[in-house]
Amino acid sequence: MTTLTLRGWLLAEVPRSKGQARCQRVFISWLAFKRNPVAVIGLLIIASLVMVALLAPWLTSTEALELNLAKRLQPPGGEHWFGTDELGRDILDRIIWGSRITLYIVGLVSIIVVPIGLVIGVVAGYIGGWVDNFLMRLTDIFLAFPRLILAMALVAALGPGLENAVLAIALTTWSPFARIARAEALTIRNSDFILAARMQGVSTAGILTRHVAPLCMSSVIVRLTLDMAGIILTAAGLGFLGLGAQPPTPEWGAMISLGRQYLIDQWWVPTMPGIAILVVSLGFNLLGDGLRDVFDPKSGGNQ
Amino acid sequence: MKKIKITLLGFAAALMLVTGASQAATPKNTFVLAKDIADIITMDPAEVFELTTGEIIANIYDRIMMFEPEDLQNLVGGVAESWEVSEDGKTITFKVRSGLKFHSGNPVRAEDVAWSLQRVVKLNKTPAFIVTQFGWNADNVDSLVKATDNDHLQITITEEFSPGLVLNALSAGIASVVDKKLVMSHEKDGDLGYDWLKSNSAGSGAFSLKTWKANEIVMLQAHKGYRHGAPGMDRVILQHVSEPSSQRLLLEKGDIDMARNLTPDQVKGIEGNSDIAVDGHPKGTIVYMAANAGHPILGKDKVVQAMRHLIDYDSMADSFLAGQFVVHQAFWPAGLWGALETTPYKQDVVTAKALLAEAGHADGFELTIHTLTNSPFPEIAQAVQANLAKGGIKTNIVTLEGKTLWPKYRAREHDIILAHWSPDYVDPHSNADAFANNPDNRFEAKKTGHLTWRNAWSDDASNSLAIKARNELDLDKRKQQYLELQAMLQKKGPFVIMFQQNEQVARRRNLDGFVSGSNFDLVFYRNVTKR
Amino acid sequence: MIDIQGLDVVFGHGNKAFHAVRNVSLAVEKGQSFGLVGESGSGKTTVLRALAGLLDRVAAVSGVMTVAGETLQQQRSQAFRRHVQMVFQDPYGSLHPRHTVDTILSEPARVHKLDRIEERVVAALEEVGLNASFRFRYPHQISGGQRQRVSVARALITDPDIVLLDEPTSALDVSVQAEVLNLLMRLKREHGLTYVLVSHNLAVVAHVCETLSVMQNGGIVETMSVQQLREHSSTMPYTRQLMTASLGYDRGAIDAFEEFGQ
Amino acid sequence: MRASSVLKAAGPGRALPSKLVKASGVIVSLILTFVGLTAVTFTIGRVMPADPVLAIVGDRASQEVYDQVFLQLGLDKPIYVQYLKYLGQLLQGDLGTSIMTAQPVAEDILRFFPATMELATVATLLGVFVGIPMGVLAAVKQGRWPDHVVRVIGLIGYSAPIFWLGMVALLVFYARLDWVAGPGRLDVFYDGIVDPVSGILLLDAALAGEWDIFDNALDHLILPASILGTFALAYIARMTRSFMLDQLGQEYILTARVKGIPEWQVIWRHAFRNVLVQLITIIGLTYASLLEGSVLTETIFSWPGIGLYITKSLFNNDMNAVLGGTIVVGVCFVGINMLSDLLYKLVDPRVR
Amino acid sequence: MMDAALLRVEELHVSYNTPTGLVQAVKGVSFELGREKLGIVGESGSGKSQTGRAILGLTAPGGEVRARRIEFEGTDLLHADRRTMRHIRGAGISMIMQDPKYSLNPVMTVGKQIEEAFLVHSKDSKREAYRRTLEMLRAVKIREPDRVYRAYPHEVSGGMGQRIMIAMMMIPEPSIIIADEPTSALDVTVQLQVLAVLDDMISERGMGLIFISHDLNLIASFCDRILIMYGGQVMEECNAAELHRARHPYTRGLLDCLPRLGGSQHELSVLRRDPAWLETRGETS
Repeated sequence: MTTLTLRGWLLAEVPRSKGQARCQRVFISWLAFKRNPVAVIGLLIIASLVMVALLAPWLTSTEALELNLAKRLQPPGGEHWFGTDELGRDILDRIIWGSRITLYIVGLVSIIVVPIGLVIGVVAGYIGGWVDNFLMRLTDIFLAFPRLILAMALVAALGPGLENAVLAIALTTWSPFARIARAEALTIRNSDFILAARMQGVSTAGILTRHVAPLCMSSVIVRLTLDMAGIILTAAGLGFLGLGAQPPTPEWGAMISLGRQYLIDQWWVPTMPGIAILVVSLGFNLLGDGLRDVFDPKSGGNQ
Repeated sequence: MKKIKITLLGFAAALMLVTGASQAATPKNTFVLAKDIADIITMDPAEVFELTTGEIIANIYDRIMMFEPEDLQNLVGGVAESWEVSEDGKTITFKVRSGLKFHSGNPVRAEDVAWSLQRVVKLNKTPAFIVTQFGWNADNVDSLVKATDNDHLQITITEEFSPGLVLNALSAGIASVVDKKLVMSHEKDGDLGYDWLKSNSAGSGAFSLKTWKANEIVMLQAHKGYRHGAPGMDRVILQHVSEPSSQRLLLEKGDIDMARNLTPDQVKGIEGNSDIAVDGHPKGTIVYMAANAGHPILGKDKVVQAMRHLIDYDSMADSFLAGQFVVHQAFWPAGLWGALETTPYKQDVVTAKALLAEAGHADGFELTIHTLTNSPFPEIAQAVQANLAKGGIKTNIVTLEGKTLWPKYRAREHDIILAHWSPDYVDPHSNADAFANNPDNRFEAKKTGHLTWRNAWSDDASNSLAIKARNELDLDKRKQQYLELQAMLQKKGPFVIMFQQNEQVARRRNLDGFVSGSNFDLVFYRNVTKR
Repeated sequence: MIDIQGLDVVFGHGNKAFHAVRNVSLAVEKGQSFGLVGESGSGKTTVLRALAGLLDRVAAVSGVMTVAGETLQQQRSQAFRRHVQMVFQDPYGSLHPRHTVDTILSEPARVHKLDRIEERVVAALEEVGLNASFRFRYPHQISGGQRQRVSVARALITDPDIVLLDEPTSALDVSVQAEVLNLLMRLKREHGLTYVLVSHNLAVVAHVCETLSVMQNGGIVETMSVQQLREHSSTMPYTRQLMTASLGYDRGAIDAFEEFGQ
Repeated sequence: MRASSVLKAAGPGRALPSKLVKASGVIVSLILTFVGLTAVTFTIGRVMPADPVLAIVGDRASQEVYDQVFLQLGLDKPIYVQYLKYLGQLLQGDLGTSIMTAQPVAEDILRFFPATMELATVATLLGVFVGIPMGVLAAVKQGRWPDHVVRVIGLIGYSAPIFWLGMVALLVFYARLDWVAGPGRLDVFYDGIVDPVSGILLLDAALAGEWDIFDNALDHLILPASILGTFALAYIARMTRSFMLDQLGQEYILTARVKGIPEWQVIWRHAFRNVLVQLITIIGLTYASLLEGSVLTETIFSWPGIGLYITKSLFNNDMNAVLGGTIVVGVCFVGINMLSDLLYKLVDPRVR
Repeated sequence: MMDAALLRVEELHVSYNTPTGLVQAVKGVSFELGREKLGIVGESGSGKSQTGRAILGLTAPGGEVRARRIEFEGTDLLHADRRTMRHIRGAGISMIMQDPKYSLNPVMTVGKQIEEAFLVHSKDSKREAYRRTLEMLRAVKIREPDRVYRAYPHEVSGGMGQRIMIAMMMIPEPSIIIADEPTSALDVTVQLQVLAVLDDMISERGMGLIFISHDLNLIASFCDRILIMYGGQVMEECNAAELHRARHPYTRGLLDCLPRLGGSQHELSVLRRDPAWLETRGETS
């Protein structure tokens, strides 16, 4: 009954309040999203990542993260589903705890990158002229920079560690977002509703924040989701080069890095975290593909 | 011989054309060894101070004094046929062997030998301290080191030093004899050929340098006219392979003859392979932990002592270090003259806790451990972290590349450093000077060559004993003094010495005669042969 | 009410410069409706946008424009923004796709710091014949005609004196066009609005306006009253041809068409 | 696309001949990018905790030796003086000497860059020749199984950590199956036989007629290029699919079908020609990003490329090398972008 | 006038499966076409364009076409295989779309696109194709056919683009042309000139034309016969000349709500839609 009325409320022809209208919009997008099996799989993966991260203390035993040199390098089996690592720790447990770090990276990068990219892109695209020129030159410089190398340089300068790695990644990732936001802003700025807003005397700041930016958001979010995999991989790459999370933090890239010498005889040590990274980036990619189909029906999906 | 077989290879579902791999075996006359050679920055013996180049120049240059691969225990003359020590022990006269030839064909003269040492002092690169400590400097070296005639070299020291120590020091890389004529023909702006010699060789050793491509390859060519006869191999190639796993694969496939950087677990992995043999070579490298005495808590002797009791040396040495590191708890490596081989410490949490309580830190405290990024340091650091936690000492690990770690260390910016050390030359003084002697503990003194200074630790008893042993003429007494000094440092001071390296070298079974001695520069290729 | 003297608009620069409007002058009385007719590219919309002050970043505008006695500066005043409003051609493009009707309508009121915003929104919706049930819908949830009504309502929120109409019905079906035209006529009567209407459709202009100018290649060809237009008393061949063409397909007449090329 | 091209025409500006403005704009932006690039790198070099002096003199050097080198390097001068001095040398074509290799940086780059170029080129070619057909196929069969297969492959290629993939591939295809050669560019005993004319081994070997070496070099190249290629392939296939879907929904495709043109011609002659226009930029970007040198792939495969060179230099605070490498990579990036813009203009009649 | 029907459509239905459910775009449309100009008029969403596309079998993916019969010159189009269909497209039935800006391939020259349409249905040489193309360009009254042949679509004006479309669709000499709002993107005078070209060619060659438009006025003056569509159904069918006598309230409503040049500024009459119009003719097949 309640679900029926909730659904009814969500699909009501005539929304009665701002809140209902907003919920409806989200719900209808969700309906469209739901029809895309690929995206749903992606969402499921990400959702389970979040769940695993939240439930980590209950999913793992407390002593699992401690060294147990007597039980090192045990193959996957009943006691240790993913085997144990070079210091005798349960790999599954470490992967579970590592999911928190992955989410932390993803979250932190997003909240740094999106605002920077959005502000620079929207301002450049909408204002145009020399402001655009200047901002885009700046963006170009960061684009032209070898990305991993810039990140490494930044980490090296800031000192290794997860926070610094994330910061470095963020500082090297914002440029494409600025470009996307700018491209969107360029098409938006000449649309009639922007002219209408100017006609009504809305200030430039108001147009940027209330009219242009929200419309750039969806492509930025899609791109962000698609880039997430890249971000995770870059973080893992930095971890691989010893510049990311510090031991014994169970960051997946660092786990591969330290475990790589065991690939030949104890394949599970680097392989399990490798698969974890693969699955999660796959999840983000699937989700991003799906979101793009929902937000931008012209590519993919039926027309 | 190589038919191109076209194989359809489905990798990641991408189809690509692949040419069949050659069934690899290295050529009969070539010795290929894989090693991480990224540390090479110069080939000039006056400047060489890195592990890889230490080994390479040992094969290119003959030194004044040498250990020969045939007998690694006893110091013998290199280019020096014989020597005489003056009464006061301050002047040594060497007779240079006759008939020696440089790779260039130039004869080896006493003048070359003298000039080589003068050059070291005048260029004053990092390793120069090994000889400048004898009182030589750019102004006086021409008179203190000189060729008295065509085959006699006379050196005089102005500081108090045991002549045994001086002879030992003259077996270091800086005592390599350089072809003066050849080098001076490449001199630019009075640089004594420094620029040229960085990437070229001018020696009289078993091999000459053919190519050095940084991060790629070093190729040596046999010196057929070597005084011990032509080396077994025409060419020696050091291939840069930084990944131990790659080294292992290459070795198993026969693409290389020897892998130098395998990890203990990889060595275990290839045990069953009948084509491969693994030899252990005890090395002078020790792994130690140092606590900054300038730190309010770490400055307390009891805290460091507690740490010595907290660490579980054996379980590390039995697991991830197995075969490549053994427990060793004194600053001079076991197996060398004057080494203290006792290992008094085992994990003993109760004692440790008591000591910490006495020091007023029963509730524990928090520290940062700085260490290197390459294996096994992150693993040791994590084990140490777990060990120290038992005493309530919480630690964070920061791993850094050496180039980033050393500036921190030299600026005394660390809490605890986990690192390694190998002697500069085979004399206990080399390590005693670093671990026990601190001539001036003031920060401005910048005695960065001394680990004691880096850890802001100075102790009069230790300082004076180190100097006394250095100057002692009597060998037995000298040995006793070093043993005493090591025992002293086991109980106090900022160092927790943990392990000594045992280099495991994996080679194809058809290869023999590779010699690796206790010090990093005691590696010889000339006896290598292949079946 | 509106007086434009010697308006010139140039887009771009250098050899890519495009002179979109040349020396256009026109005047509109208060309460009048003025039509601008012409084919695409004739500059009619540009004149409207220049008047609205929407070209400041994209084109060089010169000439003197006076509205209600106030000579316009490049940066339009807030008072101007309040008293001059505009309705755009494309009902799909002129409403922000992520804003509800309520947001769209209340924004101008908020910008001009008007009171009783909610009341105004409801009243404006009623005024254009939409009931309160439309208030929280998104543009994509309502039909083209309804959207155009929302556009009109938005223009009315600030109680303007002048409304600029840029092809307000050309994207609509004829039946909807009739409704919107009726709405515009009623609003004009009730509020005493002044209209400037741009359209390519002579019949629509004739229906709404009293006076019109025919534009071609950026200039005004002819200005006349609608009465004159109906009586076919135009002397300009271009206007006459437009008239003929708007009457429908007549094979015979087409061969007589002249090229009024650039 | 359409909207933005309309916008470009309507940009504001002053009365200068537009060609001149354009050309000078390109040059100014190049110079700015270049100065920005070097300035950022230089600054990073200065704030790095690694010590370039120690990189030269080693950990155990005495303070005296240290100070001597410190002065030699000019590190006592203010940073802007050092930077200007560097720029001055740069303008004379002098990139300085690398600490790490004891060679002029320019010579190092001539050695390392071709290695990366060889790798990146083959990888990109693989991505283009496999990825494009895959993408087209997926778009044409949208929603059916070929589409799903291509998408999954693309996504996996895009999601897998490249260093991990590399290690596994090395283990499987080199160690176990023995299909390809191992790490490195060449079996070491072949080293130095062929004179480095272009630095690209395949080319040099072919020029010298040393087919054994050619074969060996190819053997070594195939695996790392495939690994990098997987990434390029995934990206290109994915973009091709998306562009293709876009084009297939356009009206001119309907026109072509109305004409009665066979479907394969509709796809390749009509839709794909338009996709190609967009793909040029994508391929250019992919190539440029691979040219940056995949540090990770180069590490795994002991490939002496520019990425590894810059990385190693960075860790050693060998700033001349880092700057030199970054400049070359940056210039390549900008160059390739300009080239793809140019190609774009050649292929797309609308922007000519 | 309707001596031999070229095309017979009986009970055509087109439906789409959308997220919100099944949408019936066309519901039971039947008509015949001879060598005449048939106009289909209706407002947006009336199903007029869908009808045109369904005949060519070019309904967008996701759409389903059902009919009792679609027959072109004796061929059953409903069950024709792909090859037959391909042959009929272009050579039998052709279509002109609304906006040449989008319906011409932007990266191919105009000449190549016209030639292609010819060559795909002919075994003639390229040379012949070139000759025919130029001839065709002249036939649609393009003044400099050589220059236009080498031009790209973005280099020609809208009116010229639509003439090119006509040339391209006429060159394989089809029997039927479907023109879907062919002139609504053009200015009035240009629109009429283009229609004149189309008109002349149709009558010269004795072809059938289905002219789809929302412009009642235009259709009435241009076509011979008119179908008035609403909600996917045919409301009324009449001769163009007799449109003013149309009886259906929908047709009447459409006629009345147009502002007239000669009229005054009175209130326009507004169309009142009656749901009963759609109920009377449910789906019967």
